[in-house]
Amino acid sequence: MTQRLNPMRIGIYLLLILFAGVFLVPVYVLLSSSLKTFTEVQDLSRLWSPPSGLYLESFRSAWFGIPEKGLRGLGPNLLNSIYLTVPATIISSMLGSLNGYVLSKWKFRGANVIFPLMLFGMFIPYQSVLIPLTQTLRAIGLGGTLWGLILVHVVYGIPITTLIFRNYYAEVPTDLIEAARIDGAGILGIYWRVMFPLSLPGFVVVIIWQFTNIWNEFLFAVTLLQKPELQPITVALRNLAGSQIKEWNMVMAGALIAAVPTLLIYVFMGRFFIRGLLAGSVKG
Amino acid sequence: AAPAAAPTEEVPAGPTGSIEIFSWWTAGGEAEGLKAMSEVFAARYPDVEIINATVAGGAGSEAKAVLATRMQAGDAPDSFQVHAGHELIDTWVVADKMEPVTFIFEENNWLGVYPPGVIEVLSSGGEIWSVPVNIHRSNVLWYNKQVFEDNGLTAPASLEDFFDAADTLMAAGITPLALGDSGVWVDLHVFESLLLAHLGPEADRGLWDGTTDWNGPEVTAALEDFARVMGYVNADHSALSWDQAAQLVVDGDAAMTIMGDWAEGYFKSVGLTPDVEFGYVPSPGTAGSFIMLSDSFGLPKGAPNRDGAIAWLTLCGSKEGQDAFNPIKGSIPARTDGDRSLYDVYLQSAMDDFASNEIVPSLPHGAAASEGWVTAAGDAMTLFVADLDVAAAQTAMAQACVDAGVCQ
Amino acid sequence: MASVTYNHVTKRFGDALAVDNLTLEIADKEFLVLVGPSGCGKSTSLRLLAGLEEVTEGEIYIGDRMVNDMAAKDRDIAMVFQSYALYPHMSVFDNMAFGLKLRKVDKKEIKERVQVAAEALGIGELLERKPKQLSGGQRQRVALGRAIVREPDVFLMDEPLSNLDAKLRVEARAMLSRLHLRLGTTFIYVTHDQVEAMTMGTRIAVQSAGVLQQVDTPQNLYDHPANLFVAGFIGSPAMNFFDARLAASNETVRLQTKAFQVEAPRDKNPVLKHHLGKEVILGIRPEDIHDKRFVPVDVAGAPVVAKVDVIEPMGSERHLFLMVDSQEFVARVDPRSAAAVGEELEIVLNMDNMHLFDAETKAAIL
Amino acid sequence: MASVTYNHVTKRFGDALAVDNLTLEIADKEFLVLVGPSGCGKSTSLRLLAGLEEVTEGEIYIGDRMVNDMAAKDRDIAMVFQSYALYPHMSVFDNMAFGLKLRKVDKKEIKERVQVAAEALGIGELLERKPKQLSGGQRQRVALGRAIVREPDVFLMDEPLSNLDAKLRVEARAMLSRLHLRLGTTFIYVTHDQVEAMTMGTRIAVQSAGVLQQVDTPQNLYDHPANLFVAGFIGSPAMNFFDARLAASNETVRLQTKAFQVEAPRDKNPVLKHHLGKEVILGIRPEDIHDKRFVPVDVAGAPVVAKVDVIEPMGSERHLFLMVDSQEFVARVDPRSAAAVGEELEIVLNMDNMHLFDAETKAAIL
Amino acid sequence: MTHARRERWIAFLMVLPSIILIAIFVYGFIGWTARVALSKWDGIRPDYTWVGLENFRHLLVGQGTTARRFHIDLWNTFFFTLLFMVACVVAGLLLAILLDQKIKGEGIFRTIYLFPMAISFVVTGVVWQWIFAPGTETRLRGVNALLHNMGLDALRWGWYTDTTSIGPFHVALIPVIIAAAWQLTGYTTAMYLAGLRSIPDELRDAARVDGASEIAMYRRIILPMLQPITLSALIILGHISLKIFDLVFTMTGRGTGFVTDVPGIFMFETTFQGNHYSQGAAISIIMLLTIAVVVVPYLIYSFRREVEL
Ligand SMILES: Nc1ncnc2c1ncn2[C@@H]1O[C@H](COP(=O)(O)OP(=O)(O)OP(=O)(O)O)[C@@H](O)[C@H]1O
Ligand SMILES: Nc1ncnc2c1ncn2[C@@H]1O[C@H](COP(=O)(O)OP(=O)(O)OP(=O)(O)O)[C@@H](O)[C@H]1O
Ligand SMILES: [Mg+2]
Ligand SMILES: [Mg+2]
Repeated sequence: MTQRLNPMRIGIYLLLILFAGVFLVPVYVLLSSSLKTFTEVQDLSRLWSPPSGLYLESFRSAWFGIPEKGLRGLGPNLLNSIYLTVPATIISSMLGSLNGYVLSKWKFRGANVIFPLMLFGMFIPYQSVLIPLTQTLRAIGLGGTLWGLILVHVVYGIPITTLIFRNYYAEVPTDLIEAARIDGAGILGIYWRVMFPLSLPGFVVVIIWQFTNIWNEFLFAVTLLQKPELQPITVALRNLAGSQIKEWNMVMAGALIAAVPTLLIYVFMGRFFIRGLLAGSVKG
Repeated sequence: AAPAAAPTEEVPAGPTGSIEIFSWWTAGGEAEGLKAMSEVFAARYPDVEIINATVAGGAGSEAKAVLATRMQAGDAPDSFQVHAGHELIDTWVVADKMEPVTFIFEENNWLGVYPPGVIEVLSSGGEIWSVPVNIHRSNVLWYNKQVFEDNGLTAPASLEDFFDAADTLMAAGITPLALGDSGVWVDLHVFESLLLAHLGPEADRGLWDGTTDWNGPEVTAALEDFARVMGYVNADHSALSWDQAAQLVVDGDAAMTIMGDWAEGYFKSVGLTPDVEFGYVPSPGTAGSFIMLSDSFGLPKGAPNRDGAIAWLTLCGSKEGQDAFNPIKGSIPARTDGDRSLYDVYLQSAMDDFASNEIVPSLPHGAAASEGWVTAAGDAMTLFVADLDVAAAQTAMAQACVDAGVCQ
Repeated sequence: MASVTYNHVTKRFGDALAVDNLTLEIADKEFLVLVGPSGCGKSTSLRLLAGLEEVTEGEIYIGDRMVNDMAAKDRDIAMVFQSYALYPHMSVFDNMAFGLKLRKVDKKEIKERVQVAAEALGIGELLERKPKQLSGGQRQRVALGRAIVREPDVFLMDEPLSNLDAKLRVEARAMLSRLHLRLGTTFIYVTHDQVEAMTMGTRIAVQSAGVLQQVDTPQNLYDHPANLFVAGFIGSPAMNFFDARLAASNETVRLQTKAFQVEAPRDKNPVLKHHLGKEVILGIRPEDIHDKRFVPVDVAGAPVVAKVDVIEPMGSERHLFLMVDSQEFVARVDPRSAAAVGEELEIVLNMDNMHLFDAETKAAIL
Repeated sequence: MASVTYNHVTKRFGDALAVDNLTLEIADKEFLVLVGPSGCGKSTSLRLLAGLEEVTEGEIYIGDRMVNDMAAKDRDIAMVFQSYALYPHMSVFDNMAFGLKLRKVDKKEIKERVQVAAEALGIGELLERKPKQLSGGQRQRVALGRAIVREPDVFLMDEPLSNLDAKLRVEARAMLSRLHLRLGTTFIYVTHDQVEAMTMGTRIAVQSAGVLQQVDTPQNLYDHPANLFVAGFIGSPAMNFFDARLAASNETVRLQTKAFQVEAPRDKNPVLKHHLGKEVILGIRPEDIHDKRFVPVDVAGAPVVAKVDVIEPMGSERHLFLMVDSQEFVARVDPRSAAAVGEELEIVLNMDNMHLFDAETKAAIL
Repeated sequence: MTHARRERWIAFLMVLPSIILIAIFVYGFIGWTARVALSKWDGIRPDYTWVGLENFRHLLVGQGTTARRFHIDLWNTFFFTLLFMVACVVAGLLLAILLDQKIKGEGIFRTIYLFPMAISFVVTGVVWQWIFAPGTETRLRGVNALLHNMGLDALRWGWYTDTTSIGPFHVALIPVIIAAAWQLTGYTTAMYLAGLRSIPDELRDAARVDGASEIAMYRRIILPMLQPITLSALIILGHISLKIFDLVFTMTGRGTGFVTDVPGIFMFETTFQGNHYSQGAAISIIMLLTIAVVVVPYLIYSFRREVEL
């Protein structure tokens, strides 16, 4: 209603800023730690103090590693993460989109049973499937390969992507589909020419969700990929910390590096996020 | 830089291809040591490429999950790091996943250069199951020399000394013992020193084969002392890791900490010098005994490149390999013929003790008991440090021994 | 160009009967309007023809082809939806060209046909715009254009004007009529608005609860409704109904309602005398009820006194909501009528245009 | 119960002028309809009064209270929205009771008032239902009911009938008129539909592009529009306009349009002669154009020949879309008129009811 | 085959790959896990010897440390889930309502609130561990140091090192809940914001005209209308919290006296550390059943609602 600056609105802004501050506290810790030296960062009582100087060495070590000390950097693994996350995100989004399309607009007999059964896949604790998972992947010849891991992320992404897309497509008027049918398009033609181009907001939500989860996922990655040159950045990040002495400044620097791509996704796609949620997953 | 010395051990004929070496040495001195050892290997076997499959997290954590999952899927690495002793034997050997490596010991005439106590830990059913690369000592008390001097104290030899010193320090407003048990094993680590102090080496070893009664009065006394010790530790112990606890000693906030000798690496990494800024003695009441743990490599059945793996194991057990690895890692060689000049003052003293002391296997580090037992003991300790209920803890510890199939 | 035949077509959704045994022949080039209240099965009938629903029983023919098992895209029909169903991500041009592209029509020809159709509809300037950037009326014309360029055998429209406001609707009606004349294609048009039905249809099919009630030209439907439902549905304000009983005295037949008594014109006696004593329903259209002061010269009817309840001035006429006892009815009178609310007004019923229905079967008697 | 006064009220949204210097007095108990095309500022005017928008300039009074700075909740008004804005999570009863509960009216009284209002609107049976479970017409009545129970000083309604279909709209109109009479409260009603305006308003205010055009009773507005806009807006089909020039020969004044020439009735000469030679716009309502064969006895007018373009039968009348040269216009003729599309028809313009506007100022001359 | 049947076949074929994958990777593996849970697989080598519900008995009604730990875990999960959901919903709703007031810079605030979701639990766990490390009286750390500097010493406590419990509720869970809520509040905020945006303005106007103050409007109109969103949010949050592992594992681990232990950690440790595979599988199955108890009613609910539409 009113938009003038009154005490009420000032209060609202103050609250928002306060919350933003609280939200940024851990980020501050992350950032300042990454700029500290090892001795500084070890001293937890100086947690809040800003770094004594701009010690960028941690970033360098995290990125390039220290080859002479047997420490691998994150650099090559960042690319692995991209090779992993991008196809896995795209494929699972596409599958979700296809499923959502079929399950919302072309219900065949049994579709109403299949959907909840698919959804339930979202809820299995992943630690408990590690062993059959590795065995299955080996059996189909994908053990230890990036494609195996992509497959895993695709499979466990199906429930959530299907859910989001199904809800999203449920809001697309059925009239559009019928118009396209009369115009001469078949089930696939309608998908490609009508539904798919309309799916941007849905894809944004799904991509943000999937990208974040796959990018940050650790357990599958570490169990399924043995070759260091294939491992994604999360595994490499964990490896920055030794088993006995952990150079947290370097780990934090690495964490920041590892968070950059997801952050970029948020910044560039965030605008559409609410819109996508509005159209889709909100209905749940 | 690979040492130029000619190989002293016999080399299996020309292995080629690549070998995958699985370990949790991803960073720090251990990674650097591994790297040094790999370089020696590369010089010796130029045709074999090492795939350094490292997973952080240490035994019992992610690395173990990864290894177990892979082994069960029939996807064994060529060789993997494992704590020597029951962690290897009760987990992998009983599961028939390992090949004995006795033949490597025999071919290289190592049986003479490894102390019998070590061979005993490595053996089961008349076979040796892994090649140790190093030895760490568990029962070490580290202390801040300045703080001790300021309070007119000397390093405590017995538990009575320890508690006296602790009282003095408390009065001076200094935390007597720094504890950082955010990792569960730390509680067990402290406790095993106390057990040794009360039982002595002979009875202590008996705990792990069922000959010493877990319900006995010495165990009770050890638990009671542990409860007493908890009165002298920093209040935020469960928020700290062992190295953060060590930092308390560095800063002079605390005077002592009981930790394995990898702590020396930490003190050095923050710029302290052994015997100058910090001192070390065997944990109170354990002088003359050496609680050992050892990182070793085994030969899994179905290793894709068995010859390469054997070459690797041969190097791990060699003097050259161990002298490349240990000075950097901060541990002592498992062999008795290490080149002392390569090691610092603390490690030299450890080498001396190792040669002369009674060897006792370590519980939390896989040498003394099966992983299931360690886990159960850890659970009991987790509860104990919270409620300090001696009777309950002793029952639980005894039960753990029964569940492990060792006690009746 | 083609005729369309529904042959005993039934459609069930689960247990629900949406279309009940529909038999209807639509000639080539006809503008048939399917009209009826909401939920009566109009859309379903149309969608069965379009191939968007499957027939449960019966056959549908387009021309000579039985199309029951033919996919929508092969039926050579075009359809305009109530929501227009424009593809939001495509420009107006692409919307119109979509069907042609799918049929692999030559690019140049597509361009030409779209251009021609767009010009004819007055949206030639808008081809580059997205549907979002169009007003309601413009969107409606794009939807029409999309159907036109296809040059289909049959045009189907499902309430295409419902989303327009009153002014635009009047214009669009005339435009559709002209379009039908110009294209000479069969149009089948669904609406629940009897005004649209009357003004555009060459014939009107009235449906109720899945059942076809009557098919005829607009004026015939208005003048000779086959039953009570059609009589009440066609015409606005709706025909007034009075429960009545026929009584004869001498040569005059009288209609006795609860509220009043009127005489039927003599010329209707031959029919009426078969129904003497029966329960009937008398129907009088609002325009056949006059303010006594303004009765047109050629009308001679039965006088009644009624109370004025509500007055709706329409400018060129007035609607009076009248009451006799508790019986309500509407009259459409001369705008000069000065009746005031609450007044007891003398009115005249033009009995020459009276309708009569059987109270039991609801069928028209007269 | 209260009067409402807009005193030089202006509302801007950023740079956009939504309401321009509106001055309007609405008497107590009046049913004022605010009508105009889409986007002309009707809703904004209403929302300013409701307190949902802030006035940019000027004052608004309800009774004697200046309400510019009063919150919506304190203004003692009730409003019915186009979308009805029923609270979807509340039952019909709770929807209606909401305003009373907020005002801490006694529970028993709430129940009574809701019951009474619901009965009056014929939704007494529905009180337990959720809005989702209601039909459009029922929802509309709930929205009304919610306003009624509040017994407010002023009733505001923003296109409350737009979402109803034609039949229901006709019924709802009469219902609203009756309601107004019964409640005796000030009603302010916004619509873009001139039929609603004509049929319900005691007075109508016509707005265009933020500016008030004319305020008068429905019949006056219809018979004497103040300017071209009002003339074209009120009435359906709309008044026909012809660009014309006035020429005099002897005592007759002739109107020359591009298409035809007609004589003005003599009695209008005193006014017309002031405008001789001027560019004017002739306005003839469709009902003043008759098929020559069916001219009512009391009409004597000017004959013209026109081509029939489209015919819309309405049952009780016919709308003919006619053409003379390229000039299109509409006639509303007797249903018996047998004119066919394409035919050259002789028509008669009833010049007694002619309107005339200044081509430049668009103001009415006659 | 009629065109309609053919198209239904194509439709089915389009989802068939997903169906097969889910059948194997979800239901196949659940079946496998269930089988293991009924066996006495104890050690690296698979041992499918049938022992019935022995493993479950051991966990649920046993006398030893195992059952003690598992009971603590179940209570911890219960309180963690409950408080975590409440925290996310309340904070998310509050932020969404604040952001819905036509705020300048809304995009920036939204990004800040969403940002934590972008960082891996594995890293944030460590950061939160530091932040809530209490330190000692002589050397305060983390939040306690901040509170001390602000003169709020009364609010200082041992955070996740505190082994106090109120009934079965361990107060040490509070910092873990804060950390988890920090990570997911942004998501609930976004959901609520989308929900608020989907409520027509006319409803708010109607409430205002009906005499509602802004607060009354939110309380009586807006909040009830957001209920379906709350339900969706609860499901998403619930399945995350019931499965939670990484965050707790890196932040506090099991905690002294298992004050911050959860079934996910227990399952992981007992399986991969203790080699008690069948016991781990039994924990998984119990976790799955718990989730099913929460989720299946939801699925039925949303399914019903759709049918109703
Ligand atoms: N897909 C469907 N599933 C179940 N019932 C349906 C379906 N489509 C329509 N119906 C039912 O069939 C009947 C006829 O519906 P139809 O849409 O044909 O009515 P209509 O005359 O077009 O009504 P309206 O004027 O409201 O559009 C209704 O009772 C409707 O509820
Ligand atoms: N909140 C707003 N912000 C900016 N411009 C607005 C706002 N509300 C209305 N307008 C503009 O003010 C003008 C008048 O709008 P208003 O809604 O009053 O028209 P209306 O007569 O009610 O139209 P309609 O019949 O379409 O409802 C329009 O040009 C509209 O775009
Ligand atoms: Mg319909
Ligand atoms: Mg409006």
